[in-house]
Amino acid sequence: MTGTFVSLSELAARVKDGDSIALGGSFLHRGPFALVRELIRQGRTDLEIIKQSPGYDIDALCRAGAVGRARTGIVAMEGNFGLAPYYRKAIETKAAELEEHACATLTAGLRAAAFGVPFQPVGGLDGSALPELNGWARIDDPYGSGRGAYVIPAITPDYAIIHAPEVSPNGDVRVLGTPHWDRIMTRAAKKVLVVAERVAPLESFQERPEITLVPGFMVDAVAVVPGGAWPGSCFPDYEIDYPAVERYLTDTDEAFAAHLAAAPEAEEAVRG
Amino acid sequence: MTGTFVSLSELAARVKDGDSIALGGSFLHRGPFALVRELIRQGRTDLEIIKQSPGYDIDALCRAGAVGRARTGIVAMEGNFGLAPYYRKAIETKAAELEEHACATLTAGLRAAAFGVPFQPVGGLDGSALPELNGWARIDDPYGSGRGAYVIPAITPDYAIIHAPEVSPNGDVRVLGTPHWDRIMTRAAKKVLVVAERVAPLESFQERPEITLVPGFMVDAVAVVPGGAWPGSCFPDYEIDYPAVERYLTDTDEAFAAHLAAAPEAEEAVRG
Amino acid sequence: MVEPWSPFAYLVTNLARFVRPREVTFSGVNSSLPMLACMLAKRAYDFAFTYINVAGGVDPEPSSVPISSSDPVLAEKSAAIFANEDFYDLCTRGRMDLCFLGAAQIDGRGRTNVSAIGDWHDPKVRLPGGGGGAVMLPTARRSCTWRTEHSTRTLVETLDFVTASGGPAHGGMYGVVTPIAVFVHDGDRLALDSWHPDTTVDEVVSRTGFAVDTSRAHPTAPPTDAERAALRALDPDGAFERDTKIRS
Amino acid sequence: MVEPWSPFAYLVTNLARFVRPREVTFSGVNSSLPMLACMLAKRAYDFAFTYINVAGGVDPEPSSVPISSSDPVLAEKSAAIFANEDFYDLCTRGRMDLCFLGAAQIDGRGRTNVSAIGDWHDPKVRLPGGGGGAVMLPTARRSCTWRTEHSTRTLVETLDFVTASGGPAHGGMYGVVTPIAVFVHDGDRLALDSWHPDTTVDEVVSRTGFAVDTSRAHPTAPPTDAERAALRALDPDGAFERDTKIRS
Repeated sequence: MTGTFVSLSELAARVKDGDSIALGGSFLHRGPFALVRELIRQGRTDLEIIKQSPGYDIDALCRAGAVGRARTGIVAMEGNFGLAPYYRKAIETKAAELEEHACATLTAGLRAAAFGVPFQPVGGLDGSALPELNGWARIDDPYGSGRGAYVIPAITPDYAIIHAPEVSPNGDVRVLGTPHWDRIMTRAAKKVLVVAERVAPLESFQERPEITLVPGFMVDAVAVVPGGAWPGSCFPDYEIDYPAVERYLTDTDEAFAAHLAAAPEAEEAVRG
Repeated sequence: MTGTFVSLSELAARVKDGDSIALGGSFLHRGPFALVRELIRQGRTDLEIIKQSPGYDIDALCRAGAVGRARTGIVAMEGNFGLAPYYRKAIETKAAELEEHACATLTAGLRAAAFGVPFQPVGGLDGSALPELNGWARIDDPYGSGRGAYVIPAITPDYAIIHAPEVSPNGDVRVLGTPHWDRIMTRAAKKVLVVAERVAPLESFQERPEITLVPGFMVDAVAVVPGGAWPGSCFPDYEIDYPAVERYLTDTDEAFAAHLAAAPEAEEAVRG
Repeated sequence: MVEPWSPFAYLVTNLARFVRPREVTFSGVNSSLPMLACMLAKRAYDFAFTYINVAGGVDPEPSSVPISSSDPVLAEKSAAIFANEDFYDLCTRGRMDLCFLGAAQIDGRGRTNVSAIGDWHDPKVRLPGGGGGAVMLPTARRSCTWRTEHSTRTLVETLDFVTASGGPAHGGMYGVVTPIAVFVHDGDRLALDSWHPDTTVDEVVSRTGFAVDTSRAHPTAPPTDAERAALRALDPDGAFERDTKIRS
Repeated sequence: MVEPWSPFAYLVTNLARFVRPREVTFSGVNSSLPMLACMLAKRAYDFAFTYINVAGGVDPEPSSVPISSSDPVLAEKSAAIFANEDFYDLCTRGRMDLCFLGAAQIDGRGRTNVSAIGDWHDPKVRLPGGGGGAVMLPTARRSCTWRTEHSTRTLVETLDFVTASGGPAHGGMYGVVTPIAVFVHDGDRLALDSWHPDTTVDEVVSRTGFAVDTSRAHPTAPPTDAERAALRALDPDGAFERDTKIRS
């Protein structure tokens, strides 16, 4: 089987207004940020964002008015940047709806989808107001242990979108360092889209198949975008570009436009 | 932290009569067979064996009268050897009790333990007689999808015992090729014991930490036993020794004794 | 003169014919014939499909054909290790197109017994157990099984125990291959799809323990040159053929 | 003359002092001070413990100290990647000894609000959310948090929203560190354990929004030479100290 390689704009075009998208990475690390910016350029609206720890991605999407609903565990720019300002404003003004999770309850919902079951028990939550807020049911152990557990309904994103340093020519995806939540996202979603730094030889995957996070047959399409996780990091290739994040946070339309124009994929985006 | 390295006999001595042990590998592949044989040499009895697809291991333990209970999905010698004869006899004569699972229901029980929840929903089982046989409860989706799922009670082995080609000096465990069910077993069990072909330099683990299956801090103790998965395979080091399996199957006490004496660890076992 | 179509070759070839383009097909433990069928399909058919197996392999290029269908050689040249938890989850969430699953007894509805001959609690023969069956048969889009013996002991009216059954979407095994026949599920029951050209419909019916609709059956299409060549390449000295204990 | 004990150094050092020998200790996202505390404990204390973090690192040897507490550098020289699903599961099954978890508001029972200031449905300030808190606080053996502001806005009588609370085993946060005080849970409520030598019990009490038992409190033991040296090595040019916006 050969992987389906498309341009970034074609990759973004697969996501429609109103779709739910699980975004890989965590905060400023290895997020599919080029794809996020391309969704903004294409004017997507009413997206449902599913991610345990989004930051720059959900903030930029909120800034562009692209978010209808957020299902998240913790949202921040991280580092020294604090709260994600446009996300915060979108929630406070009710421009976007929030389903507040603990990271592990979002994972539980994704696990239910990945495991093909309607609900997934999760540990903890004792005394938290989140179950009542979200209407999560508590189920007693039918086996008489006297214990129970809250169960989270299945969360099935329309797309899992992840950024990876390397794909094979067949679309196999390799990630180095932590996979963050990318593994469970790719198993829970209906379809998987990948933005990759580069195509690496098939032989390098065959030598260490244990590292492959997503086999190619599970991947719908790949766009190769060097630097695509900018202004975040992509281990082992590059670190966070903190000055760029700071410029992004300048609260003017011009600054946001300049930020989008300065992105590594901007040239291709103009072409596409 | 430094790993705890012990002799095979000391490793086996940690397992007591009546303990439940999850055994890694599958059929004749990468099973902790040296440890299994050492349990036999030490005369252990009334063990509960937890494994989706045991074969030689549970058969040998049944042959020695060491098994009180089996929780399994499929039991066979595999290859051209067919059924596991001493296991079969132990169940038919009620010398050992069987809790028959599908492989995935056993995994579900291990997942419940690994996730810290009392029960785990599992897909399928529709129309199977296994739920009624085992008293598994079906829970309707509290979120009104109209779907339901059988839930499996948590399965928490006293020990997960796995065989690996390589451990680091700190007890980190690396497996190449499929991990079979070893990952979930090591997360579900109270303690983890490892039999390894060899100690590899820490640096080799640090170079590719993504491959490490079990970090050292989760491992209770390691015994280094070259060839310890014999007569099974240990990828990438050696393949199945089919003639040895055939000799094992010779139905005399002498053949069994000769088999135990011919094992790679037998010399150490005599010493120990 | 046409080369005879041995029971072994008939089994492997007709299992392979259930493989479809672009699908995900799985073979598991204790499944030498499906393993050979998947490898045959890769060689003989002019379409792409994804072959995953219990050794973690994804479209592997094994350097040899192993006796054990879970042998690590089945992950050689694989670009990923798609291990047990992963392929089970793939199946239960509805993404597995075709599963090969073992059976000792099969009934007319396509349900299987792999647990015990006789009473489960007091078995005459304790069988291996169903492995993936009880979870995969209801959740895979299609499942197929095989028996090396076509008899009223293996194809039965009443199972001694229902290890695995169909799910909400379908009634059980989609396909069953024996040394003399191929059955396909019609949504309600297993129907005879085709019979080995060297046998007859009557023989198939008389050796089948459950009532079987034969109205749409036809002689099995003979092996193509590509199928014959592929099987010869996989089993050049006939070792698998000899090892497969067939009662035909 | 004794070097002054800065609020920043006080926070990091006293967080580090919650680390115990042979235990598994975790630091997560948005947690620069706990990250520094764990690294300080590794350098300053003469005992072994397992440090795991949200970057997947297990006892890493980072070549630099990152601004982001989830930076990949925190997995450098790690012999394993112990990723998100793994460390959450470790916690929920009861094997996590010490978790550092963020908080905006903390009440006297050790519960936290990280969700919203004001009504959750009509917030004055939408906060980041609790991340691991609601699941980890009840299931970890001990959890600790910190605030860079010690005031009746942060240490409150009544939370605006209960993001995370204690489980069956304990009542909430085991330890809380501020720029001027250390609280430890007595099983029922947070009690004052010690106060910064440059402040007074009265000041701590007056700046704390919940009623607090001070009967067993004492001045915080000054930093040891090893603790000072470790922090100096981790933050040689004071960048973290400057970046930490402390209201003391």
